[in-house]
Amino acid sequence: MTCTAEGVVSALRAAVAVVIAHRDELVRLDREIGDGDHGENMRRGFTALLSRLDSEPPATPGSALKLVATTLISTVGGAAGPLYGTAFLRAASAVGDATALDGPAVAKALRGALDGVVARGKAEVGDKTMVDALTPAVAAAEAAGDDMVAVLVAAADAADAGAESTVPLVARKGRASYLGERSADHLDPGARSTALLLRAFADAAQSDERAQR
Amino acid sequence: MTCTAEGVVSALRAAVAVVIAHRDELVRLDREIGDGDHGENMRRGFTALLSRLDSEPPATPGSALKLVATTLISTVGGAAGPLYGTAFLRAASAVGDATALDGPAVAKALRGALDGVVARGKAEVGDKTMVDALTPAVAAAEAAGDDMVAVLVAAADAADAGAESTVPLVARKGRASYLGERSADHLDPGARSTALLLRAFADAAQSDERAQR
Amino acid sequence: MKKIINDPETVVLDALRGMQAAHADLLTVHTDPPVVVRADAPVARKVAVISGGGSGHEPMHGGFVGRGMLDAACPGAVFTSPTPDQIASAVAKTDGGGGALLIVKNYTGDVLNFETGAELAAAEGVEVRSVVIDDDVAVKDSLYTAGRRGVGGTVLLEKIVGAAAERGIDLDGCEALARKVIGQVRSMGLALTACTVPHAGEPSFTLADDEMEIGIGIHGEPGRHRVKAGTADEMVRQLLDPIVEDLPFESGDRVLLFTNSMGGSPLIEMYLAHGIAENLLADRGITVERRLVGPYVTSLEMQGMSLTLLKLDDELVELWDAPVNTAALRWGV
Amino acid sequence: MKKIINDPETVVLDALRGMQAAHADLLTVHTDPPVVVRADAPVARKVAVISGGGSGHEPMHGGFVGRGMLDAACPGAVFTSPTPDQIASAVAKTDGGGGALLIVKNYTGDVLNFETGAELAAAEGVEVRSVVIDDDVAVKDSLYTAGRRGVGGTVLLEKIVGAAAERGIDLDGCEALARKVIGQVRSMGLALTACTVPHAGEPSFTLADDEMEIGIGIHGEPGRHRVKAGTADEMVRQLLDPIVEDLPFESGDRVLLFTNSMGGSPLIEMYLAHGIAENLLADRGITVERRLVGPYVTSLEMQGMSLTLLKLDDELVELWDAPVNTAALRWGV
Ligand SMILES: Nc1ncnc2c1ncn2[C@@H]1O[C@H](COP(=O)(O)OP(=O)(O)O)[C@@H](O)[C@H]1O
Ligand SMILES: Nc1ncnc2c1ncn2[C@@H]1O[C@H](COP(=O)(O)OP(=O)(O)O)[C@@H](O)[C@H]1O
Ligand SMILES: [Mg+2]
Ligand SMILES: [Mg+2]
Ligand SMILES: [Mg+2]
Ligand SMILES: [Mg+2]
Repeated sequence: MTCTAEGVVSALRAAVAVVIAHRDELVRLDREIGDGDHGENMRRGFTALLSRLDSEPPATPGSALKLVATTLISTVGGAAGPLYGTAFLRAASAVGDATALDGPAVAKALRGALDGVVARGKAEVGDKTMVDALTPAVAAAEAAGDDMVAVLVAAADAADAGAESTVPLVARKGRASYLGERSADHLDPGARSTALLLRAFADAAQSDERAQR
Repeated sequence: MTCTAEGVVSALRAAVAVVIAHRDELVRLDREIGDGDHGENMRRGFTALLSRLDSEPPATPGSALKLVATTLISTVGGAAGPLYGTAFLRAASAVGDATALDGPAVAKALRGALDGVVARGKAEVGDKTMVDALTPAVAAAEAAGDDMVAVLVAAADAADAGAESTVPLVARKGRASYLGERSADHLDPGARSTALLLRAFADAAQSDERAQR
Repeated sequence: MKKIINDPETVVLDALRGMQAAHADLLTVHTDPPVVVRADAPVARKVAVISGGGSGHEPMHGGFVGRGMLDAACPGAVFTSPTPDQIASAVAKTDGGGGALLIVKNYTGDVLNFETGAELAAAEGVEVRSVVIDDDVAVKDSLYTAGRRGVGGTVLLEKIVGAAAERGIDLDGCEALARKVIGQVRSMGLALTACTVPHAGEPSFTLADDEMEIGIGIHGEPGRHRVKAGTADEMVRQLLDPIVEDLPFESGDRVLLFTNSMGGSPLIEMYLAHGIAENLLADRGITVERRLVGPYVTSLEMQGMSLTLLKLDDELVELWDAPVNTAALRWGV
Repeated sequence: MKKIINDPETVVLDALRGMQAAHADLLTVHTDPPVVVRADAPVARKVAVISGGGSGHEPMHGGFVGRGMLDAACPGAVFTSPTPDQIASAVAKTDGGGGALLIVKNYTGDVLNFETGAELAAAEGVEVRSVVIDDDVAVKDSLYTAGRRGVGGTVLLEKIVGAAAERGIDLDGCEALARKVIGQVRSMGLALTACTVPHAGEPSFTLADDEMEIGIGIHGEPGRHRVKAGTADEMVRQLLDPIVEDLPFESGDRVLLFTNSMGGSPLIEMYLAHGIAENLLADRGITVERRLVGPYVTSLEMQGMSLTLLKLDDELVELWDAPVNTAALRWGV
């Protein structure tokens, strides 16, 4: 199975729902080691995305991803806005004008996203950021073969584990780093939102696949 | 028995101790229906009085009362400062140059005090102020005969009852009046401090009497 | 109780010393008795405009001492009226031959202490007048009560009378102007939290997490009634309606709108409330010509706000706009 | 959570509307995207000095927009960096041909959003420079962290650079001056209570009644460590010692001392703390030549304070004293 513009859009709609459902959780996580706005920042951005998906339906997977990027950049703010914005911008470049994405294309998009986040934020694995979720996700995606659904599920599973791995870490980037040692024993909100997004994409792809069978 | 300058001073020292001991109670009462400073205002004033009694020992009962008046006026502030100040000033005028006070002289002093408070504050019985304690105290003192100790004990007993009588009242004067109906069911702090002062004077006179027997 | 203080007993003097250090160009702090005096006092022939009251309302009054506003402020203990010797000392330090006008907020303690202070000053041969401001519409006024409190309107009164005195208006003129302002200024406040007087150690009252006190004064005293805390729209309406109806302010009136934080409520909320009040006044056909927004008449760390409306005419607008150079209000200089 | 707001989602826009109503003479508020611009912008040939950041720090930055300080401020959501389109719009509205200097506080979000905003503006042909202020000594600085935060020093930086731009200093000069100020300003803060972000609904942290957080930032985030709250003397020392030792400030230095309330702490406590800090600096032989005391860089209703020291020379003193006409800082005009 491959993923068309329609598939990307339905995955994005699923992501919107997940972000809204987890808004309070992300706020709480960010209150603990940040400034308490991550859930609201993401909700604001993805709510804006929803209305743009309705008013400007994208024609290709790439233009869908670009729409996500520009929307998040102009509505999220904070650290997450430019980081996720750049991630989706690079993902869009990676897929180019393709009308449908197979597994390797999705892996390439994820690789582009990770490169973008690292280029902007300069974080490494272990710094307790979204990079800790995205890095293993990309590796798993690249190892998962040709099936688009399998790639996304592998990425989501790895992102979950990667996010969990941030709990014991002492933050070295972002606002949580101001807490020093006290940032340990908390899940990083950005790593959590990355894992949530990837899970939403994987779930959407799986149910599309089921529907098509 | 009569009361000399020495007797007045020892009664005032007793009053200082009582005010300090009841500071927190008076603060609490004033927090409930006022602004929470009455106990501290009185403590400040009577602590200042203590050091002046040491440095400028008064020669007559009248000059002792005048010292109280000027000290309270310049250190207490709030409503209580000028009211108690005027009370002691008028009490001082009432006793004149007498070197010793008998029962009727004490009653006259108390009458002067009450007149002074009413002249300044324009409160009547039932307005929920110190006037509710002082008015019955004066009446009881005037009816108590010649014995100085009996006069003070009668005044203290009546002031206690008068202070208690303020509990159900709705305040019509002072800061508590801003509360309207909500001022009911609270003891008026100024009435309470008046009763405390008179009790301190009566107790001091009684123990002086015992000591002299 | 957590506060940035050393000792409840020395709070006022300790803060005055900091104020002196911060504003030596504007004012001189005397400590025995405590009086804050404008740096260039006495100003020859000018009416000395003097106010005072309990501390804990900062920047009122010390923050209003300076050219174009107060000649002196007498700070009492926290929430406690100053004593007569402070007032007499303020007059003595600022009288330049033009007499003194005392601006007194209507509280029993303030009125009585200023009365005695004025007598002491008059005995020294200074011509002293007093005006009593009582702008708080939350309090029922009656011959048989302590009457209305002086609250937010005090700032506007001090600014306007201060400007008149600076222009050389004489004591009669300043007194008449003050009475005119008092006659056309009205205020009301609400609290979301109580404050803690340092020497009391505990809050004056407690409010549940969904309650507010309507009609609070500025001394941490409870208000007239307690209601559920609603939206900012509702809060502003609950303050503005009684104010407008009291004077009353009417369609066609020109006003100054003063949106005041009780201290603990942040400026973002004051701007938000101010915007609502401007709209409500516009709906009533009342023209807001001047405004003041911020924490000017506070109750320590109390969260809450008050609104004040002053009816304007050309004379008052001109005096409001006149130069002022104090720690808290500064323009035109 | 009790606040004077209507809806957490519209707080910033609602407050901006009130700000517009209150200060129409000084500034113009645009809402799509949200930008506060000085009323007479663009000023021909002048360098446009632009800042911004999350809301909730009022009066920073909107209160500093006006002659002699900022040309524009970009308010983000509460405690959330503004977005690049706001920054680009601010540049477009204020560029008078002299280019734009962006004053950015060192937070990942601010730095990234301003970076993109600057790229967008440069693409429109405006010469844009950015400086990043990181004056908070509470944060350990290292190549491998987000680095120090920008806090209280931001006000001093904006005032001084704003004065230079107003005098016609060019973009190179303004940028060099900004870097000089950043190099010699240091700050540190503490909190006695937490604040509540409207859309979070609950306090960011909780402190026992005898605890304080040392080394807090301005976003309601917890600080470096938690200690028993002591006297004001101890608190001031806990802030001042690390500041002085960091630069270091030394005997003979001339400084500006800025005693800042985090919002909820009353002015009486700020003056008290300021007096203590002045004494401690005098003990070290450091001369306080200028001062600022009050709530200027706040965290909503948080109780607490910060201290900022800026090393002065004649140039900086003159620029500090230069006229400024904004909602929050006003003198010389
Ligand atoms: N330099 C960085 N690189 C990658 N991710 C980062 C970086 N800094 C912060 N983040 C991520 O951003 C998240 C916080 O986002 P958000 O709360 O929306 O922004 P802010 O910290 O500005 O309030 C963190 O949990 C972290 O995962
Ligand atoms: N007009 C008045 N006449 C007599 N007593 C008064 C009057 N007003 C107030 N009081 C007394 O003063 C007391 C309050 O004193 P205090 O708390 O020291 O002053 P303040 O009210 O200025 O804070 C009241 O409890 C009341 O007994
Ligand atoms: Mg955050
Ligand atoms: Mg009282
Ligand atoms: Mg009082
Ligand atoms: Mg943020």
